[in-house]
Amino acid sequence: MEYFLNQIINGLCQGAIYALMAIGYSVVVGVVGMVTFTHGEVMIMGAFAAYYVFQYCGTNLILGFTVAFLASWVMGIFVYKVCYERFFNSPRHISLLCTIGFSMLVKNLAQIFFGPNQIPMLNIVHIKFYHIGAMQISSLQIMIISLVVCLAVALNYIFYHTKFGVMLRAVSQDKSAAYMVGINVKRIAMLGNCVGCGLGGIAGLLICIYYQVVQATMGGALGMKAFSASVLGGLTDVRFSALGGLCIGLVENLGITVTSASYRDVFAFGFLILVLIFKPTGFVKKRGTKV
Amino acid sequence: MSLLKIEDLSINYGYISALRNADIVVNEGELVTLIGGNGAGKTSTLMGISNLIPKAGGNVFFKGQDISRLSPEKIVKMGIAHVPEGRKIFPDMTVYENLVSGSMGQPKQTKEKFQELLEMNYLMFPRLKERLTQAGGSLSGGEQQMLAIARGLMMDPDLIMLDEPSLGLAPIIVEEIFELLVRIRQKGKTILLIEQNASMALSIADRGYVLETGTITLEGSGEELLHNPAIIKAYLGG
Amino acid sequence: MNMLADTKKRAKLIFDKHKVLYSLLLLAFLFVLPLVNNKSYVMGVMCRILMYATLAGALNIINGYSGQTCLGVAGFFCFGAYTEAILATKVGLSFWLCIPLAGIVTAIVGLVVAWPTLKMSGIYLAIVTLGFSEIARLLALNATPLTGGALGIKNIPVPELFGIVFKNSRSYYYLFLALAIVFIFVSNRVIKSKIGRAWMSIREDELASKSLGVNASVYKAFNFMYGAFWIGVVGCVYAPYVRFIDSTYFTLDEGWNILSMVILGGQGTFIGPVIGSIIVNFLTEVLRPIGQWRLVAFALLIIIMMWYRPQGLAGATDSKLAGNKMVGKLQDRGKKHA
Amino acid sequence: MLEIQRQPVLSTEHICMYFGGLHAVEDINLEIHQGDIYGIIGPNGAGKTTLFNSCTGFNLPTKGKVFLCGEDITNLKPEQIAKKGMARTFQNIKLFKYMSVLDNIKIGFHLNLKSNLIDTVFHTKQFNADEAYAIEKGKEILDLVGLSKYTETKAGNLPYGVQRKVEIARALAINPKILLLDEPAAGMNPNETKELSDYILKINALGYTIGVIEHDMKFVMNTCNRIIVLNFGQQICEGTPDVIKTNQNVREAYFGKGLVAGEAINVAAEN
Amino acid sequence: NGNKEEEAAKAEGFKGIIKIGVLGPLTGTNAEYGVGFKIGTQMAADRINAAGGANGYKLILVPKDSKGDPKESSDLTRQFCDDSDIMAIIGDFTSGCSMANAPIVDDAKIVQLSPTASNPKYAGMSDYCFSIMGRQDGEAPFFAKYIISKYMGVKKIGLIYINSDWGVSAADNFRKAANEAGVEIVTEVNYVQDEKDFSSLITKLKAANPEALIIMDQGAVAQVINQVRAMGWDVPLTTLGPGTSEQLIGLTGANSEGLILSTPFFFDPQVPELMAWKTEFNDKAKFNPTVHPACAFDCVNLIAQAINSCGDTVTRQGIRDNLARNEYTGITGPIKFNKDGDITRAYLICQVENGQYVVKKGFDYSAE
Ligand SMILES: Nc1ncnc2c1ncn2[C@@H]1O[C@H](COP(=O)(O)OP(=O)(O)OP(=O)(O)O)[C@@H](O)[C@H]1O
Ligand SMILES: Nc1ncnc2c1ncn2[C@@H]1O[C@H](COP(=O)(O)OP(=O)(O)OP(=O)(O)O)[C@@H](O)[C@H]1O
Ligand SMILES: CC(C)C[C@H](N)C(=O)O
Ligand SMILES: [Mg+2]
Ligand SMILES: [Mg+2]
Repeated sequence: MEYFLNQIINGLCQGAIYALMAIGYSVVVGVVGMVTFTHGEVMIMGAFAAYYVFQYCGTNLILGFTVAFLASWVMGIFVYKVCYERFFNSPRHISLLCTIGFSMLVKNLAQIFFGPNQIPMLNIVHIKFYHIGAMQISSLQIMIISLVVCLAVALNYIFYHTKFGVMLRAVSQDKSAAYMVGINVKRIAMLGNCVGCGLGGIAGLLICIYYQVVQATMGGALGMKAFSASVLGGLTDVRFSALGGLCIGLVENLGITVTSASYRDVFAFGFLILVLIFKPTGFVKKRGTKV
Repeated sequence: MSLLKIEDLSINYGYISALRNADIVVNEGELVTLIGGNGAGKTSTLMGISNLIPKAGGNVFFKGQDISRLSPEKIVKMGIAHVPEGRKIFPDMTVYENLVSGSMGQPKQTKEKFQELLEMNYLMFPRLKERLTQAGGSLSGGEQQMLAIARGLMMDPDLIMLDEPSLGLAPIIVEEIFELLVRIRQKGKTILLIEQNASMALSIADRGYVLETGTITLEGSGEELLHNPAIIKAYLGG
Repeated sequence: MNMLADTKKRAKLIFDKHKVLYSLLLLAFLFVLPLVNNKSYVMGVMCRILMYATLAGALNIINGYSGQTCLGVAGFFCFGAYTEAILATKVGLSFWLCIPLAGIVTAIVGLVVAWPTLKMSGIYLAIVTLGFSEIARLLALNATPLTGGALGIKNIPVPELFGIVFKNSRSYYYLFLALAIVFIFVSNRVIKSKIGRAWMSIREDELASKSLGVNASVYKAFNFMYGAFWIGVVGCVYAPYVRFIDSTYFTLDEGWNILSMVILGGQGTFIGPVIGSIIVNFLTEVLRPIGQWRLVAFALLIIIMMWYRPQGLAGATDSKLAGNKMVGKLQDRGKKHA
Repeated sequence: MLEIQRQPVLSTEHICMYFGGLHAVEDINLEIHQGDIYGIIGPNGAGKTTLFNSCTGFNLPTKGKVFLCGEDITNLKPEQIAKKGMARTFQNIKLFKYMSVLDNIKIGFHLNLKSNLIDTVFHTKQFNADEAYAIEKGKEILDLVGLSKYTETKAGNLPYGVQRKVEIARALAINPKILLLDEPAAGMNPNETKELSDYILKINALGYTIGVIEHDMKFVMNTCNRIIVLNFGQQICEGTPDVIKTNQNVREAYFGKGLVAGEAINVAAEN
Repeated sequence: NGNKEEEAAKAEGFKGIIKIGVLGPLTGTNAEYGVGFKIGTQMAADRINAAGGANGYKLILVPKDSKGDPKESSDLTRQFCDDSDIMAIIGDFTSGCSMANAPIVDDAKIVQLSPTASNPKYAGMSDYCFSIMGRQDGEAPFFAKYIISKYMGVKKIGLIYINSDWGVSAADNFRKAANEAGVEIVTEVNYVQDEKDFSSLITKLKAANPEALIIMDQGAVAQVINQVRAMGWDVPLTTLGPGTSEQLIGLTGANSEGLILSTPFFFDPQVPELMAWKTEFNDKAKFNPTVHPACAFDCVNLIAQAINSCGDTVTRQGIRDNLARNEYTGITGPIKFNKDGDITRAYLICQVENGQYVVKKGFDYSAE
């Protein structure tokens, strides 16, 4: 019993990490209106930046997070310029492939400059353990989960309850119409993309701290999970994306406890596919489609 | 004085020339209409004015200032509302949010002003008021058209450009819209109107321009054009 | 612009006039190539080119002609290859029997993937196929009794035909060549038929084609099956070619690789994927000396392509996928009364 | 013979379409008979398009039944209904913009072509027959409706008015028992509308039954021989143009002062 | 340019040149080992050439990057086979790649001598495939019998291994040996390449509370160790796979204190020439060598010896036959191929003590 509780906690923490990534991801999609395959790389770049800061300026968490955020923000600018800006009114798959190309680019450059090996990220935070009965949970895990909750709530408020939010969503839905109501599409899209990437950077750093390594090739797998999670959440809805992340995390870990970790992604994707079969656009239902 | 001034504007798509050396003037407080067959270049003209497509040549002046190279949203902020062909409402946003988005053009707009405009629109299109929380995309064709117009009015612009506003609307609504246009004009706003229903348009217009395959062939007061045999034959289905 | 179009037309005319002749010449050349140069390395590269040309072509049937986004090509490939490997090693079935079987098995898998996903579209379909690809790989990795699990399947017997043993890459060259020819011949006919038209109509506007009585679901599913079938067949030839397969052959990167060929070459034409395959494999070889930078260069190439020629080198310009300027406006005109 | 005459081509029984609380279509019974040009008018959001969609299977009616020549087609899918012989056009043009006009028509023939995979791969007689049929018949239709000069042009590059016609021609290709048009004249100037009207009469003369939604009164009054008026999803009036014109409710709900519909209704009212 | 090199070599007084292909993952996850190959082999070649070459011929190495990808590896192998100057191939690093190449080298009748492929099935695949890593079914029994039951004296252990060709066969062989040695595997879990989160696996292992934990992998050992400790579980750890990798200690810091592992060979501080070798390697590579580059180093010497015993006509076949026949003692110990083409090694027990690997001399069971 307690064993299962522990496993559920593991699931939640893993899920929280996916959620963290998914939030950044769906901010990007929710504003730019195009999906991306670079998110994983962007996150890792943030982590690397922070790593070097820790190397030379000592391990100061606040500093680390700001740097990660900024670094990924800058990455965001590049992504935006290369993959989005000029593809606003051309078919989606084009910018999609552009992001695939870009992620290849970043990943390999990273391998060249940071080397292919794992780089230790030891004792950035000294982890405390809290015991609730038989279950144990670490300070870091609590930190991640709470961050997820805060972000989800805050962002959701911005998106759905402020004028600014209307602006953001307008851009993602119809760019030329957005122009016609006087929205500076390019700037908003860029802004949204960069914020999303920035959040990604923070996620990346947290993840690397959590796993205690950073590696150039880490991004791909993580990005894929972020993608799946936010697809579960209907791509543009922050809350549901976070939820999606949690679900995937839970399902994976529970699946693993009954079988073996080799099946991890089978559970993740299997769950995703199942959900999509019954709700073809994820947890949220698409409105406004009519013959 | 002339509020909007277009000097030999030309627009090409690839090697299709949609508009050639058009000169159009719209004076303060006027209601000017562009008429012409399908593919004459009307929509392209409006797109050119709000700089949503590149110009092959020519300049556009608004309030005496050259806006030819200004980015679209700046143009809107200067006070030009564009109610586009094909509605272009935001399908996944509720009717209300669509209306809110209309006021993006006027960041400085006060709450009161906003409310006032809302009321004005509700009065004009009670149907929208019933549908406030429905997704724009699920509205009926006509309702969408109403929403598009309402959105354009939300920023109460100095110049409003409408591209076939009566499209797909019931006669009764069309009437109301034309009445609305007259009222708006009386409030001292300026209007640039594209209509397929040329007789209606010309009957309320101060002046009109006739476009044929990308060139302006005729220009005159609404009255003149309305009684110009050529026009009657070509556009009024006489 | 205008002139370019004209010259293109003229070239096409000239080609069409002597289509058969040129095709025959090309075939003849391909046929004698090994006699001229039979270094097993060169032959190896040629095999890869032909093989990927077919794979990309099959993927293009799905992505390019019916406009569904399938990122799961590696998964189908995996099924095809393993089917052959298992039948040949465990059942001792003859390679030549395996070909149709592998194709059919993969086609069925294609159906299984396609059926539930019919309701989905665009990016949702994409992620599902992508997920499928990973699942396929992991099943291969974990279904140890059948697939040998992580140890893979070794010493896959090589096919024989009238005493000729397909051992070295040179003999496989002919096998892959034949496969590619058959594929292009058949698919070309299918595309130029009722079926092909139905696929393309779905690509251009699904609702409209439904209103005309095209049973979109069935045709989409069939499209998946058809593409999957050929991918499976290629896999079936691939297995004995490498003699040893395990799950690491069918990663997502493999999928990206094939996809990038389709994209670079161009969707919605037959020549496109072939060109794509040639370019990618050729670059893979010539850029080898620069090591890691090769992938960088490759990534850059993809981006540049998307920037300046989104429909690929030889892609169909007359399609929704081709993202040329005309699209924007003309869609507006459609939406006009939306 | 008489029997056939009496049986309507398309008929609905108490059909309802609700979206959540909203009653888009409420208990409509319409009967479209062989040879009719049947007009459906009504204020915006009255439920006209929704009615069409429920008849053609694009959304399932909440209540009620739809019959095509006496056959119940209520819960069939669009493609199945098309197969039964009901064709439609859309409120927004849905042409295959990048295909030539002829190819558009060819797809219209989809249902009439019988060749299967084997045939296509081995180019059997069946296949050749089909292809020949498609091209020949397609050309024929284009001649019939006078679009032959556009045979090879890409549909998307055609003038708007012509695109409408092509869409209708394509619908004819499935050789329907009835043809439903949703606002075909929208965005056309009076002349083009006139042409369209003639065009539709011409098609009707060929023996096609037609149902049409339109807001252009002149068009409706001159083209249709029966008209139904919807408002808030309900039928408020049904009958010949003259009946409609003189109906008070309709005037209030729809024509308004008659500035727009203007001469259409008055002119007719006189004679 | 082959001729130019030939001329140059002749000018230096060699009979001619002999080229040897070197395959290794110079990039990718195993790059550390691949680079090690490149440097280790070059060191050997330099020494041999300095000493007048192999059988009077100058050895020229042609290193290529296989990325640890079987397809890539096969292409490069084909390239080598076509090049008539190449007389033998050293590589590839992983069993996976080496096995993928087996049919090709078998077809071209050229030696593929892998320094590290330890999969028991590998060498048997062809007469031309050799390996000097020692087979897992050699190391695993040692591990079970001596390290687990004798040295650590535990009976209940948990096993966590990577689900790769190497990991699986390692685990299989370990299981066999384990129940011979009467060691009980209370739970075993596995995971696939690129796994990052081991928490639920560790929870699983912990639930069965074993007396010791065995980790079988190269890449992820460090992460497993870290996460085990991060969950506040201080179980004795042992690992099979990474060898005495300095990187491991770097990645785990204090967490790996007390980690026990077996290695066929150890850079013994007491042996000066080994230390010299180590420092030379470090100068070139900027990181400390594991056993693997040392094996690569020996491979070159093995080939050279085979060339020597070829007499005046050096052929691929000749090299193969002599290689199979000869005996040799390299820095990693004595090497004599069995008929499959691989060797049985003697192993040492190492333990991490305050950030250093130390051999547990007293427990040198390998002597037995
Ligand atoms: N994106 C485009 N690509 C190519 N040609 C275009 C494009 N947009 C418009 N055209 C052409 O430019 C000409 C003018 O188009 P425009 O839409 O301005 O005409 P219009 O007067 O608005 O017609 P309508 O009454 O249908 O709105 C037409 O011939 C049209 O075919
Ligand atoms: N998918 C939907 N979800 C919610 N409401 C809908 C949906 N589709 C239509 N409606 C509502 O049903 C009513 C009828 O819509 P419909 O499109 O049939 O009107 P219409 O008669 O075609 O009007 P128009 O002449 O403007 O096209 C409208 O008020 C519309 O808002
Ligand atoms: C552990 C590494 C040296 C490689 C391993 N021996 C293998 O055969 O794959
Ligand atoms: Mg227009
Ligand atoms: Mg409608």
